[in-house]
Amino acid sequence: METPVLLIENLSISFFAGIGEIPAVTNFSCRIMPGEALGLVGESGCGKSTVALAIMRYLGRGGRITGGTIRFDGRELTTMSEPDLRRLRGSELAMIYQEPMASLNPAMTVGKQLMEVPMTHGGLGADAARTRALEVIAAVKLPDPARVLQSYPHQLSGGQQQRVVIAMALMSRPKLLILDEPTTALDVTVEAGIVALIKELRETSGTSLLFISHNLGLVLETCDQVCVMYSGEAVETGAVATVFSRTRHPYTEALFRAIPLPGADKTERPLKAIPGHLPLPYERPPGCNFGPRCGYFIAGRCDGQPVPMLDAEPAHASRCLRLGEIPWGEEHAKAEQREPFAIGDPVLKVVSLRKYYASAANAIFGGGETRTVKANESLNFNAREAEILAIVGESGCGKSTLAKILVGLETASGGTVTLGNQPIESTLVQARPRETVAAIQMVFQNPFDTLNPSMTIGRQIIRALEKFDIGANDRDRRNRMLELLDLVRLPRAFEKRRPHQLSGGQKQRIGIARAFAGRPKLVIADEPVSALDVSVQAAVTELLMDVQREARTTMLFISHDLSVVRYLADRVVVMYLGHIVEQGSTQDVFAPPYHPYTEALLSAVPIADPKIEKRQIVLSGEIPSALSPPSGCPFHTRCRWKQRVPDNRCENELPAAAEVKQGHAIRCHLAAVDFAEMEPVISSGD
Amino acid sequence: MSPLEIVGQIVLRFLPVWIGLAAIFVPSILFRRRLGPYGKLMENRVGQIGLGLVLFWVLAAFFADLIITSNPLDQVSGMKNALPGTAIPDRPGAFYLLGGDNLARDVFSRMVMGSRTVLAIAPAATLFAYMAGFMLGLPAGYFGGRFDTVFSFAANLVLAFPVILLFYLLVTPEIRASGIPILAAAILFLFPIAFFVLLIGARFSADPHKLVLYLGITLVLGLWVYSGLAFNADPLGVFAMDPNRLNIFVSVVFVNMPVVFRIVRGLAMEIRTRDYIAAAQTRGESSWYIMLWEILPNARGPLIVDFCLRIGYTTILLGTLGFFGLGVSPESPDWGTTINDGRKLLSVYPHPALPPALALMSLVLGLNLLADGLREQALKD
Amino acid sequence: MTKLMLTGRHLHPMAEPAAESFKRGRIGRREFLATMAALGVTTAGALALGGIAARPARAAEPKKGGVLRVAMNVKAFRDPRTFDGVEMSNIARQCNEYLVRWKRDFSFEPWLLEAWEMSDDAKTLTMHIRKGITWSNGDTFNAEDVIHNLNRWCDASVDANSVASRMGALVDSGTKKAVPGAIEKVDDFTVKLNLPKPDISLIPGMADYPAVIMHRSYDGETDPMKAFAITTGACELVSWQPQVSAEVKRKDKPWWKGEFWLDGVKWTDYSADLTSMIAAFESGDIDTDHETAADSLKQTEALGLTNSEIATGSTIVARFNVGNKPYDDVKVRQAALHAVDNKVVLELGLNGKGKVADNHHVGPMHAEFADIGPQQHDPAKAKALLKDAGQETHVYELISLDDDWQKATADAIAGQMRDAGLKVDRKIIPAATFWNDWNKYPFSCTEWLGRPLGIQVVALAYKSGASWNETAYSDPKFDALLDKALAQPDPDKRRETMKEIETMLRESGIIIQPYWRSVYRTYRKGVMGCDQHQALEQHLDQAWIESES
Amino acid sequence: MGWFLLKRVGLMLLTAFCLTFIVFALTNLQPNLEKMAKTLVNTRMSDEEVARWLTRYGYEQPVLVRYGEWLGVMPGWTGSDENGKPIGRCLNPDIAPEDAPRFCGVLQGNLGYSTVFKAPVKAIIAERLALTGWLMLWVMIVMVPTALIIGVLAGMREGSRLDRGLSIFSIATTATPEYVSGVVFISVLASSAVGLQWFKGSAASAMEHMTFENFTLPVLTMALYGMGYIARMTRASMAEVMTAQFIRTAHLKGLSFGTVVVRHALRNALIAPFTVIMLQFPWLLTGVVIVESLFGYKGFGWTLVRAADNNDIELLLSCSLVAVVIVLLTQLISDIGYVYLNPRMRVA
Repeated sequence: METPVLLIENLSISFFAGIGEIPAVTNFSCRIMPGEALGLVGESGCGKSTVALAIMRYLGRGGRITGGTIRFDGRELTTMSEPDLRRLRGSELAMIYQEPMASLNPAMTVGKQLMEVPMTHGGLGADAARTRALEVIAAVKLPDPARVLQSYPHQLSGGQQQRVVIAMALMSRPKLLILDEPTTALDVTVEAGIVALIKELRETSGTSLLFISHNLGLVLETCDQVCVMYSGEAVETGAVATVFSRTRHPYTEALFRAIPLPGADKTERPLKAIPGHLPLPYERPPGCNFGPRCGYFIAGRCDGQPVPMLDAEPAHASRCLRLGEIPWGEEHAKAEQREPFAIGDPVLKVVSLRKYYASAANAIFGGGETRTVKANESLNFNAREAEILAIVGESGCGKSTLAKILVGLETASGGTVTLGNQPIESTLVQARPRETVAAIQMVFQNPFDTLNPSMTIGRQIIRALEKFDIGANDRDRRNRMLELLDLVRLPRAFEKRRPHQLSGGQKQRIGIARAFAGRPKLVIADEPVSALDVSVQAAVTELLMDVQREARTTMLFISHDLSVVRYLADRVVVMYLGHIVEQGSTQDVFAPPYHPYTEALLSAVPIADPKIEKRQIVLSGEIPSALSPPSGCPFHTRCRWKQRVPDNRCENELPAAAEVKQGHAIRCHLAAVDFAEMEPVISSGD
Repeated sequence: MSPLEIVGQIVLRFLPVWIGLAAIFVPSILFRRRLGPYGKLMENRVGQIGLGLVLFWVLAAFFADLIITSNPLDQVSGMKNALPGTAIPDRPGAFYLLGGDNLARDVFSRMVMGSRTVLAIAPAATLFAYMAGFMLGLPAGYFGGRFDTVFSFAANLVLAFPVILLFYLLVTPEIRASGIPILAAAILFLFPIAFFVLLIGARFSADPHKLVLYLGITLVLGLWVYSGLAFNADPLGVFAMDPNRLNIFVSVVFVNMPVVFRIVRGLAMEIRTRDYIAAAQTRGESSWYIMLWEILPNARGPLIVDFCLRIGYTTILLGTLGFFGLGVSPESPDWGTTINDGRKLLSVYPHPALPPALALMSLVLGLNLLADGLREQALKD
Repeated sequence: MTKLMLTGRHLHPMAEPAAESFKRGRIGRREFLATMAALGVTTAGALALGGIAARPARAAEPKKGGVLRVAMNVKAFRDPRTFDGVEMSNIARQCNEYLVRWKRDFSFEPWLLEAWEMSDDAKTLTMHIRKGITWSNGDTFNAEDVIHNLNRWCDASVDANSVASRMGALVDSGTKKAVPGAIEKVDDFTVKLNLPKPDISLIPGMADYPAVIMHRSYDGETDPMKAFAITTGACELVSWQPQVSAEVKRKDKPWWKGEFWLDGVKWTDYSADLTSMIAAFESGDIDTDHETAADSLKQTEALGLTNSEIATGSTIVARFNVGNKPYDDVKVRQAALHAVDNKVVLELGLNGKGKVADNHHVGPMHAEFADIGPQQHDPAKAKALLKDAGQETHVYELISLDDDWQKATADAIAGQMRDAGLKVDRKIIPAATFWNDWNKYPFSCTEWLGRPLGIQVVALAYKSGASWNETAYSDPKFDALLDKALAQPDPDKRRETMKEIETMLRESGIIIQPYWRSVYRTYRKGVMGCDQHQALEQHLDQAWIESES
Repeated sequence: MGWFLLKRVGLMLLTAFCLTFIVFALTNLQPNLEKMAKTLVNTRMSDEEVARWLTRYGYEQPVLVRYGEWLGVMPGWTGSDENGKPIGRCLNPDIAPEDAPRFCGVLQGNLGYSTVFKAPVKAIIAERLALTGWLMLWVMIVMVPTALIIGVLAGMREGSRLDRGLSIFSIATTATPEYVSGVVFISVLASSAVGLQWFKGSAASAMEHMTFENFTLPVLTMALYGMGYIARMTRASMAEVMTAQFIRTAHLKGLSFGTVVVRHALRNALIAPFTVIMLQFPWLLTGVVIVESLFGYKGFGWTLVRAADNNDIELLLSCSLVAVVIVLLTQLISDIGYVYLNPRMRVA
């Protein structure tokens, strides 16, 4: 039998700090065979990265391996000497992490950083190292390798940087490549490109992978084996297809219920959040760690003794005592269905909205010249009462600018925005009447930033009530505040807490409570769940929807995550470089005909369902800078359909938004025949 | 007296300080888990030592009357440059623990009393500089634009001045005669009042009853103190400022102001990009509310650290003034002046100069360590 | 036989009574010598008359060579008649000279003058100019030069001409120039001064530091290199950089007076900072200094340096300006006088380096000094006086310079007053600013240099309306007494008047004058002949370097 | 770049203009003029004499006119002295009054005449600045490398015993002002009281020839006070860089600790201290005043004190000009240097 590239057995890792020992990982085992890719999945704080760093033997101060073995290619790593380790690191064992920018030395050219690897390990001379670097750069599909070598990291885009990091890891043809959330910081379309690259490299080089991610869909796309971690333990391992289709651990199952798979529907099959939260390392419950959050928990049994890994079937193990008793895969969410919901008249009308910024060309050596950033260009759309309108697009598409204009943090350069009957496009929030201010509120993206860290929760909500003129006196307002806490399902005791005592999801709930405090007509939710863990995402998404329904509030849901959008939105607006390229009802937008950009976006979204089949469309090139947008159709630089349009019209002429169907408009030069040829990106395998 | 006896006596004289330190530290350490950021400081050795040193001098200043053995201005014939531990003639059992200075005054008592002067001026001047820094730096950072350009230019202008020249120009009796310090004081001392008025105004704008009540209290108290400090015209005579001290005070505030301005401005620029500021804006909060209630409390970490450092810096600065003979007042026991007086005879009589020098060093060191501890704690969060 | 008079005339009639007073101990040695000089008696004659043994000759044989490095404030050069510090003169005097030198033993030595004589009525002063002195440009030094200088000195219209006040009777108060006909050229080497009224202070005045004799072509040039292009002295000026340093070197040509031992002198400015001067001594950067503060003596001794001491008539007064309330009330002033124990002020303020004084600005070094006993130290009375005046809550604000010993003295006075239960605040004004209002402060300390005659200072400082009267004290009776005293050349007779003057002055309570200072100069071993002078003059023609440091 | 420099130079001129005007206004306050007259002529001058003197020497003109004269945009005053000789701002004994220029201010390259030093300001500034330049040079030579080494060693392993020790040392040096450390150094290392006469307590002789003996203490005093700050900045920067991900990358490339520190951490860690070091120059100016006064070294700082003490107007103006130029120039160098050190700031 082949030697596994990596064999971890009963690994335990603890951190030692002022408070004492904190066990981060307990009894973790896994195995990677040559050429195999293992996905390590779990929510933040479950110990995935700790495992990765333990393999590299780079746990930092205070971190220590307290038990178990790590065998790399037959060699024991836990006891290996520092010089031996150094010889291993970077040559046979390489690692890539989340933020490419931070992983590269900002003060060194890419070339030098790459060349360092073979020069340290292979004993190569500078010239040979450079040649090798050029090879690898070409292998990771970076254009103009010579120029890349001379660049500093900041001169490359995020996607290019990550390719450089991958190249650096591949310089010495490692046996095992550890990827720690390599695409989290990237846009979806860029992520798709990297994922494709990883797959390809795996095939060509035969390197084994340890792929760490919280995204089940990504793991499905890239790995053969998967290991689900929960609270420092592996809870379910097996081949990806097996684990994903025949889930045998309540936690894994709960995870799948919490993510909006194509089959989910907000009325009929709402998402189901996992109750409770991840226990802190030193507060783990006895017995099964997942016990307190598990629907199948039986007191006295599940919390009786430590749970071992049990085989569910060959090569598929699960850490669940009731493995054989649970009716796996059964639908049991019927009771929680929501009533279908009527949508009212338009509340918000946006007509030809434009926003230009003047921007200095260069902060330090910049001359007097300024350039214009066209953040929004002739936006037209309506939003109706009680409707959820999703605005979709990648970074730099102008969705945040739009939000700022709506809430009055910016004024429009042209066009009109009408709320009810009131034009609001040129009134800053300070100048708006209180009712208008209360009528348009916002839920922010970053839960850690949305609350004032030095004010109590209660005070912050009361302040909003004060500003919205709600409640006659302090007592009234306090009562209303407590009601709002009830509304967002937080205990009333949170009134006295400060933000740092709350988890991300809880903070986001407060943000929702605050936004809805003044009974707004329109709430803008700017990626409200993208920074949250999967299980929390579901809870917050559901909460947001409930609150919105109850108040019949119109919601603009800004997101780049199409799965959430498909699940949540009634209608979708797709933006690219300041333009609306497509809008229509959710069904219409998610089905052909697509705008070519929408098509690519849909394809880029990883879906954690082995039954779904997806056409792979990888966009070439980078998102152009808003400072120098392309002429003509903004998408033409990356469009795969471009050659179908004659006369270089795409390059020269901005297409008009044309209705392909009642309420479904696409801004594209493609002819109706071309549209008709388009096939669905996602199709169910059955 | 033998050296040991002297040390013993001194330790004994500081008894109120020891009791005070114990009263503060023991509960602080016992209940540190419940005391929030302050409690966390107690887990940091450096911060603890720093706080201890600072508190030592704060308590020494507070209990100075109990600690001193002689009046710091009393000159006793025969005690000129007396060595440490010399008995006072005609006062059996009384000693100059650290000897006498060039004017036969008790070095020990002067050092202890000096802590009062230092701790009265340095923190207060720093505080005033902060008030002014807030009032100018917050809008400059928050709004940016022309306001920022003008004030940043002014701040850089003051910073481009060599500090010593500035003091030579500001602390001379000629300037005092010209009335410029009074005018400057009149403007500078308005900042705290404006600060509190805006603070309260922004907070209670929705509640007229409270607004009027709190504003009224602030204005009455503020203007009362103001009349005393800036114009020496307190009708009740509680607050008064010697013109020389006022002059130095104003100058020290003036020198510190632009630095604080820049720090506050930088922090405001950073914090204004936070979502909670945007949230406040979308609530329609007034700019001053956002600056004073949303930005300022969240800038407090670096500001407190800088505040500690700045007190130390101001203490050194006051000493520098003493060094150039521009000091507080001639007989004042403040450390800068005593060091400067004592250094002239240093090579034969080190005892008058060294205690205040060590005192100054230890206080500044304490403030620096405290700041360091605070910074480390802030980084850990 | 000893030649008694400088000129050929017979002994001045006032000389013998003065000698008698001296022998009876009624006047001190130096006062006696000053009086004798004023009358034109030779030093030898004065010694003989007073029955004083002449000083033994130098013990060691001087050595030639070496540059003497002196620590001294180097002030900017200006027209010598406007000098306001002896430091300037100490550079100038190595190049140009004086008509008369006031020696360290308080006697007056004819210098550029060969002799002078005072008429019996003290109204005519005949000056005989030394022959055989040539200016460095070849001109002969003669009456023309002396008259040129006398006229310049007497020009009171020039701002800050401080010699004018020393020329007393020679100056016409109307025209502010010399009295017409007063300066009479008898021949090329004789000048006669015809005074409208008797004045016995002219010769001491001509020995004073601003009275440097400049060439007849000198016209107020302020560039020192140009001003000292033509000189009579032993040295020529090499450089004079204010605040930094100054340097002279011995001329190649022989000096009329004989030997000048040093190759040159270099003065370096160490500002007023005592520490840097001590450090300079320690570093071996300097050989001697201008003046050593009493407080530093111990340090210099610790360094193994030698200190030369001389008692002087220099003093400090804490004076009230009666134009300011409540100091118009004599009780308030007297309260302060009674509160202060001058002995303690001397101890704390000057490290005991001086003599206790009695609050009337005339001392035992003055010929006409009348001992009226010490100031009564009575804190209880001080308090009572203040209560009487209804000023119990009054806070005295005592102003002083930031100069070390002056500040310490003021602090000591304040301390004494506080001990007596009076309330005192101290205020310090930097030297540069102090003089802006020096004669207007309500209560402040002022330094007064010693003058040979007691009446000189009193008349200068306390006469109604006198420009240096900083007390604003004005009493016709006191003025009358002053006039009376000024017209009495005989110190014995003057003493009676002085007794009244002193008593009145003290009772008026306008000054606390705690002590008479002794002044010190420090020099390293191996440097000879740079003893301190009572007026801080540097007579470096007597100095030589025995061994290099 | 050109535009940027132009803007900065413009800003410098504007700052210098405002600053000198403030200095001018303050030094020309009536009591200051009176003080100056008394130091120049005679301390016990009467008020009338002072007034007469001020009028004669052109000090009684409106401040704006006189500032204009100094700038060189107003014709210099003329008058006659007590002897009737023509005198004036632009007159010079070497040139006949008729031939003298009408304007003689900064714009004409004339910085004026120092009343204290009795010499042209330009010459004084040049001489004294050169002396201070030497002092600063040596301070920098001693201070910067020491501080950087301390900072790097401390920040390399944050929280280690070495770090603690060095940090406390740096804090202690910043907490000891120059007038304390200088005094202690003199008494311990230079005075006969302690006996260790290793160095000289006076740097006056260093003006002519610098030696190890006479220059060590002033340099040490200044360097020590400034060192702590730079060391702490370097430490913070180093510690921050050491936690950066790219350091982890470098480690995991298999590089040794030393290589990681030298090749990857150091350059990034030194970017921030560079700014600090440049901004130390203006600070040195203040330190220089204390140290020069303390050690009797007659450089720029000492000149400044002399000038301020005596209200030497034109010298003070030039001193502040020098200060402005130094401050803004170091800021400029710091900005430009930052960009060159930090590739991230460079234009792609």
